[in-house]
Amino acid sequence: MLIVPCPNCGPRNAADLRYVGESRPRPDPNSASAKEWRAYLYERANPAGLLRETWYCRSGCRRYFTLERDTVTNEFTNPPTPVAKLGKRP
Amino acid sequence: MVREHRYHARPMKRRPPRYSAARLVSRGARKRAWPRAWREVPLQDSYDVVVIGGGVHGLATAYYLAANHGMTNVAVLEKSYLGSGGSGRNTAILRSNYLTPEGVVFYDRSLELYRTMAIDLNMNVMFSRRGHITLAHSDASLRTMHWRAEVNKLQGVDSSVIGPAEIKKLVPALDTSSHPRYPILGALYHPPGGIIRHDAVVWGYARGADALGVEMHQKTEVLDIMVTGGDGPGGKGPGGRVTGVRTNRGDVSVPVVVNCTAGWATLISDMAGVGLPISTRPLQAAVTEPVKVFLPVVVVSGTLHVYVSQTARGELVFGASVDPYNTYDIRGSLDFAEGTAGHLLELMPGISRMRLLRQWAGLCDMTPDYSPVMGFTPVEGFLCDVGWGTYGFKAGPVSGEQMAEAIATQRTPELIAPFSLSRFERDALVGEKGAAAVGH
Amino acid sequence: MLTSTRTECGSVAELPAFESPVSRSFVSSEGASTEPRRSGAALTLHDVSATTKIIVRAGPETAAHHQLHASFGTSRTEEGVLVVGQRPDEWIILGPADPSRALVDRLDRSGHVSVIDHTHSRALFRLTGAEAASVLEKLCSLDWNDHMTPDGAAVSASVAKVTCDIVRDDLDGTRSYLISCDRSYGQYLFDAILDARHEFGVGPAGGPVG
Amino acid sequence: MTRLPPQPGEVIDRSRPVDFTWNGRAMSGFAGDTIASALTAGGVRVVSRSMKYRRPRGYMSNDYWDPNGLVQVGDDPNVRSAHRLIEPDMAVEAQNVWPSLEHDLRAVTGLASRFLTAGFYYKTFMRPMWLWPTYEKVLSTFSPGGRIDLDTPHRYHDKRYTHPDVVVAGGGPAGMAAALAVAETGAMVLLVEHGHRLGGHLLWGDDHDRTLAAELAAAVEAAGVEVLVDSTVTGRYEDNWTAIVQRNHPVAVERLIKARAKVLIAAPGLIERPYVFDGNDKPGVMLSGAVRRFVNMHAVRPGSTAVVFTANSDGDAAAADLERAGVEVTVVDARRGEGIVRALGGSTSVKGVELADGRMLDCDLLVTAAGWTAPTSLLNMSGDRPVYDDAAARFFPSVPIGNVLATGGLAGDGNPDELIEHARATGRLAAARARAVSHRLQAATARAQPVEGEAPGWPPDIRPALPRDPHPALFRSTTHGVVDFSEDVSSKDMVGAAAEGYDSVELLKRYTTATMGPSQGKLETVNTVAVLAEARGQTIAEVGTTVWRPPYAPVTMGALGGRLFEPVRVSSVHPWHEANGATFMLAGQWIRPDHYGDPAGEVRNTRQNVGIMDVTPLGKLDLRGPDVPKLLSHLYTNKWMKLAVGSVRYGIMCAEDGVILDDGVTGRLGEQHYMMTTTSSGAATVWEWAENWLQTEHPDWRVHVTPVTSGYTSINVAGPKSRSLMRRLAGDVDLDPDAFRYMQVRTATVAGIPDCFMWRIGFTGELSFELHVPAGHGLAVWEGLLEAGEDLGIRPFGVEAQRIMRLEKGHFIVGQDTDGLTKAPAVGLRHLIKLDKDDFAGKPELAWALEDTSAPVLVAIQPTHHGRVVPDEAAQIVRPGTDEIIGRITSSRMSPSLHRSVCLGQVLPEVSDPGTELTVVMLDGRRITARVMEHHAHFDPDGMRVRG
Repeated sequence: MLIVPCPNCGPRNAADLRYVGESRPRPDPNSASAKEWRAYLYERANPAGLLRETWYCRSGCRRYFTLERDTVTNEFTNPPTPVAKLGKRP
Repeated sequence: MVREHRYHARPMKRRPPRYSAARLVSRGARKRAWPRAWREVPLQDSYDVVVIGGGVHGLATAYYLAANHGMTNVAVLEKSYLGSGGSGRNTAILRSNYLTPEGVVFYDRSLELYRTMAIDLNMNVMFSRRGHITLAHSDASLRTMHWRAEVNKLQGVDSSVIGPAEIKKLVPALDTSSHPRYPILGALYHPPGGIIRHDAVVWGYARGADALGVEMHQKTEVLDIMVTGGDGPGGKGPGGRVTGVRTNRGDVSVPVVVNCTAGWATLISDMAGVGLPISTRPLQAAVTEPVKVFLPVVVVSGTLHVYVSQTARGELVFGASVDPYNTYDIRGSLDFAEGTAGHLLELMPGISRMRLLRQWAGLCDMTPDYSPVMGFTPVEGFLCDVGWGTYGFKAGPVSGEQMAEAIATQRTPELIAPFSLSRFERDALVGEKGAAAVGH
Repeated sequence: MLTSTRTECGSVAELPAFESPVSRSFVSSEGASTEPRRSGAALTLHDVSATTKIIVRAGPETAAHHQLHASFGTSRTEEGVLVVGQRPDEWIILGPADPSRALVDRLDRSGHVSVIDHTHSRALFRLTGAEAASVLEKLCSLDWNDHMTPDGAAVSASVAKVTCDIVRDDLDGTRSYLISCDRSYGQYLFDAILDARHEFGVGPAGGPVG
Repeated sequence: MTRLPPQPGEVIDRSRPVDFTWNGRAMSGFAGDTIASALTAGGVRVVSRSMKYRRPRGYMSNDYWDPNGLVQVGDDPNVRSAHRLIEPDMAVEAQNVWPSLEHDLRAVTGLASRFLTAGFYYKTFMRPMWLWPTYEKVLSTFSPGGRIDLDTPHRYHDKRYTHPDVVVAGGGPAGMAAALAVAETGAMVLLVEHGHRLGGHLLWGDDHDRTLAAELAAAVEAAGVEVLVDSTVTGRYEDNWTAIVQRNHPVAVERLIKARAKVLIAAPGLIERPYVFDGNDKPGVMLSGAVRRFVNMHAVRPGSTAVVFTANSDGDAAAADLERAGVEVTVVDARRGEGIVRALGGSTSVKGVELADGRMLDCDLLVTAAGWTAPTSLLNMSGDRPVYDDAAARFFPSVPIGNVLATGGLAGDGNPDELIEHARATGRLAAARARAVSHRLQAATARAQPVEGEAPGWPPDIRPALPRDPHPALFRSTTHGVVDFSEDVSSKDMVGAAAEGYDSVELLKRYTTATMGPSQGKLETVNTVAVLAEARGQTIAEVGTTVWRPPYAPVTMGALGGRLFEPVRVSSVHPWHEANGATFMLAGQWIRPDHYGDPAGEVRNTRQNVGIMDVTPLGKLDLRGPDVPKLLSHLYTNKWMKLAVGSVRYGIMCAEDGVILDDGVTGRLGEQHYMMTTTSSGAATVWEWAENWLQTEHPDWRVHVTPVTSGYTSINVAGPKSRSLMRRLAGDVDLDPDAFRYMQVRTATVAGIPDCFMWRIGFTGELSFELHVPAGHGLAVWEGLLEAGEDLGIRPFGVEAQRIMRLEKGHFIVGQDTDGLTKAPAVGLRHLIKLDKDDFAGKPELAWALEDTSAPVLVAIQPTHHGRVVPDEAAQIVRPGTDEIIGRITSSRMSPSLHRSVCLGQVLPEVSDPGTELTVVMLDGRRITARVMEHHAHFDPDGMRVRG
């Protein structure tokens, strides 16, 4: 099971958190065009590589936070390398 | 603006031997080997159509281009081996008992193509129309089952809701007692559903397309799509026009490129500058060791996120819903094995001594409304048949048929009109949303 | 008439008995302490749901935040009351009613500070014994070794698939954990812990397996 | 009898005979015997039939992976008989034989084997289509497995999490030495051995081997290593989440251990590889390890005249062991260029062998020692892609993985000292790396003990590499033989399949099913690759190998899922419901009373007298702080900035796409104190939704959100006599209609319980008071209400009665009357969408939705001439005379108050005008007519009762 580096609790099992998804800025609701708003709702960069994403520490500190993860290796890059990831590469 | 393009058919070089019991015997007696099911040929420098992805969708598209529209100057490019993606990793369940009329009609056409596939493709794909039940454990899910059954009936699809006694008769292994946690209150019974040999479907389409002159290129990875005149960087993106593809085996000049990939749909579309509403998630499955056949139908529980069938060899093949976070890593998880086994035991306590033999995962491209993205895109000559979530295999034949029609006629066929990419911008989402989270 | 719902620190002496969320509970009187009855057995599980539990929420800009003086993930005892840094900017006060309320009364409530009596919202159990960590290991994925969860550590985690707040609060050098969950899960969780404890050969409240 | 006199290394206890049965026949062995050794000692040679051609099969590898050794033991199918120990009265049977092991009638397929090449079924049975189901049934009788008993009771399984520094997979010499080295550093180590005792291949070795095994095992025990035998590391998952199945747990049938290993050491040893030649599946053809285990561990003589084909020292040792056991042995040495071509003899036993030089030798035992397969599964699961070494003729790990280290046979060869030293170095490295991980873990974890100093660096791998002994590349002889024994796939099948284009490993595997059987490639993968390489004229390295997927060894469903946690929730009143005849329903995790025997009666009583309902699952969020109105305005579509203290208001919440998320009322209890209610199923979602806005978009808003759902027992007191009842119990509140009006809230002492609050709302459409009582006193108040209201005709009512009453009143339920596409304007509450607010969730979509004239809308519907006909919920509404769907019934009940059926439904706007006639398709296909009603409320549309 993936370990997610919660900035408050420390490393936690992914099952302790809820994956919120790709972090996207919210357009101004009063000026956004339909195209912009729906891009916010539906369009996803979905990269094979670094992805900025939001997690919610549901079983722990109950805080939302964003992290950067490589979606190919599942390594988190920011904040600094979480501990158990150290083993991943030589 | 529709550009003129002259399509031409490649002359047939050979007629492969047909498969039959008689030929099995005669070849066996004469110790004659069977020829290749599909040829290995050099990659040409131009085609009329390039299909990216050698799975069921891509191969079916190529096959129907040739078979229905006489377009045979077509190449299918596959970065690994044929059927290496979702086509070879799914749990091979077929059904058409969807919730929306557009979904039902679409998948029913697929089921019909599957029904006659063994004869049409001259390859036994072993479609076992054994029936399919979706269990309801709560009032709310029973209501949804009724809803689906009613919509199905109005579209002429055989579905009905059955009660616990009838369920027990169909599947004695199910615990239909007043179970403390997940009582079985009823089920949606869909007799035409069943399972099939998924690899054989891939090989059947490949062999069929090859016989008509289509080329299959394995280990051929698309590195870029050449687009000119578009709004985006490098002339890509909306308003542009496809001119070719770059592969690890050289460049190919081609006016029409079809994205038939799963798991990599975003990455391929990005090459043309077309954004998609897709998040990629792994979907896991597992198989047990074989035991004597005891499970005669496909059993699904949406509440428990599990679906299971037993192959003719006696293995249970089962799966769950997609993994909880986006990733392109498909190594599989223990959580899946634990959770799914636990839920299966809730349904069938008698299988605790069966052994899980192997687990695996494939990638699924999830869209916001659990419906695909099909047809033309803002880049001329770039078409998509993607976003199939967890149900792409079921739709393979009809998707190929319809995409071929779209390419050949330059018009969007009515059957796939609801699935256009532009629906997201118009917020005209398909109503499978919310009903098909685990819709196997 | 129309103020807060709770007389947060009022007296409730004349009330009918506090009903525990656990029908097979062993300690059930209003204002009970978190101290279990002594039992000779190696591994005891006590229902101490009647313990007063008060949540204090106070951001770092408030005086109360600093008065509470237990950082996230730690706890401390003050006059028989446990002050637990349960979440960032959130504490839970556990103990007998009067001293707990007295402790809260001493807080500087200026700024955005909320005090919520959670006594009725949570079930609370105490698991004590040398094997207590082994029992928790069967239900919860956290590391219960001393270096990761020393005495006084406070953590929230899923126990038997229920989100719980857990404080390690050793008694006279014996491992002991206070485990609380939403009241509605109380019976379920109590049974799950009892079941997990089964292999260590003890029954409810340290008696033989029933 | 083939039991030998006592052997120095035997693991059987001759003082404890064990009786069991084999296919109903009485057999006997000793404690410590495997089923395989006891059967072989009893003279049994044929233990199974092959899957396709029904060829008789005997033990080949005599270990867990033996593809021929699967048997049925009681209700346990596919038991590995060379691993499972015999127990008294065990009923062992051959699997998948018809009618018997000795005479399997389906063996006729063997005669047709020339025609039934791999994948033959893809080429036939296509016509006629209607016959396929029959073919399918026949094919399924070839299913190779045992049988399960559907009445197998659910036995107790268990799970455990653990966080060791190091897990060592494999209790052979390397695993033991590695574990010992870890333990010597003071680190916590778990040593897991698949077999029944520590020792690995030393157990069937010579005196010297056994002495070494005993010494290591004793040292391991002395060092306090946690040892699990008869347990298997079945998988290595993300971040070293390591699965271990413990089969010898004292209480549970099996226990799944989930270890978060800081470092995993893979030391599974090597698996002996069969040799491919004609007749290689005849009973009596065995691997060298198989005969050594039989002779040395179980004192069983597996034959009387043996030919030993050997390419390595294990083959030599097997020849020596057999000679010592009195077997006549001829050695055929591959290292001298000698070879075997085919096994001769009948189907039930090998009778001789043809050698490459043309000689024919008689024998009843043909032993091969052709080399090894490195079971790199755990490394594959960690991301390694092993590469083939030509000289050593086996695969080796290629990608260094920081937290998974290989030692023993996986890593190389060498003499025992070299191997032990490599293992010890591996253990030390693992311990050092675990220390580094531990330091970082502690430093990053809030609750952990503080750590001193800088984090230690990542210890480099400075282990000297083990030598790799050269080994002849022996995969296939000049004849074709079986490659996959469990799937009955021959090398000839593979060559044919490759010629047809199935010429990559994965395609070949899928087409022929090779490596897909119970041993999952442990024995046959490398031979498969070798045969394919030969067919394609490539090297093994060029062809590459398949990916070994988890699990390492098959795991029972019971071990994986036998202990499943499924939490349930109950309210404080639950004991009363149980004692008073409630019929329960499950709503999410909540167990709720559906009714108390007569839902219609409960409705009538509530409408006439007074009823009470336990509505505790209603979500309740305590909101405090000066900016609560801002939060409310943001979450709900309507306005909240001016809600007075003492008032409550209804609102709907939408997601950012405008789709209805939840609804409920929120009341203002104090200056900066509000209580929000949500639907029962939406409670958690709304809480997280509110936190999301507060934490991400508006961290400046000062609001504390605290869930208090089960902190209050919520009781709905409804009916015309509810005020009279409340007057008796809540004397401190002025309940006069003018003092406590509809949509107001009061705090109160109820039945002597202080700190309650109650509000006047009316989901049922009756005058009602929703009480919220501190949960520790909820049962007392519930019982107090029943007692005080006895003369008023009070009765409890359940969810079903509530559903009827709300439908009579036309109140919709989110998720039933709305769906995943229903936006707020569609439910008839357009006036609750206030676009003049600056911002709120979903605002742009709702602005557009208000203009949309195509989305379905919610309307009240009544069947016209069939007031007694109750359409089913989900009945479709069609355009008259067609099957075109233009709507559906979402809620439908017989109304006890109106004595007719009443419905809510979604229809297209064009047919939503009051009075429009609709065609409803009943479940039985009948079509009835119904009418769109003017108001959502079928009953008391003006709301006189609720305001009463």
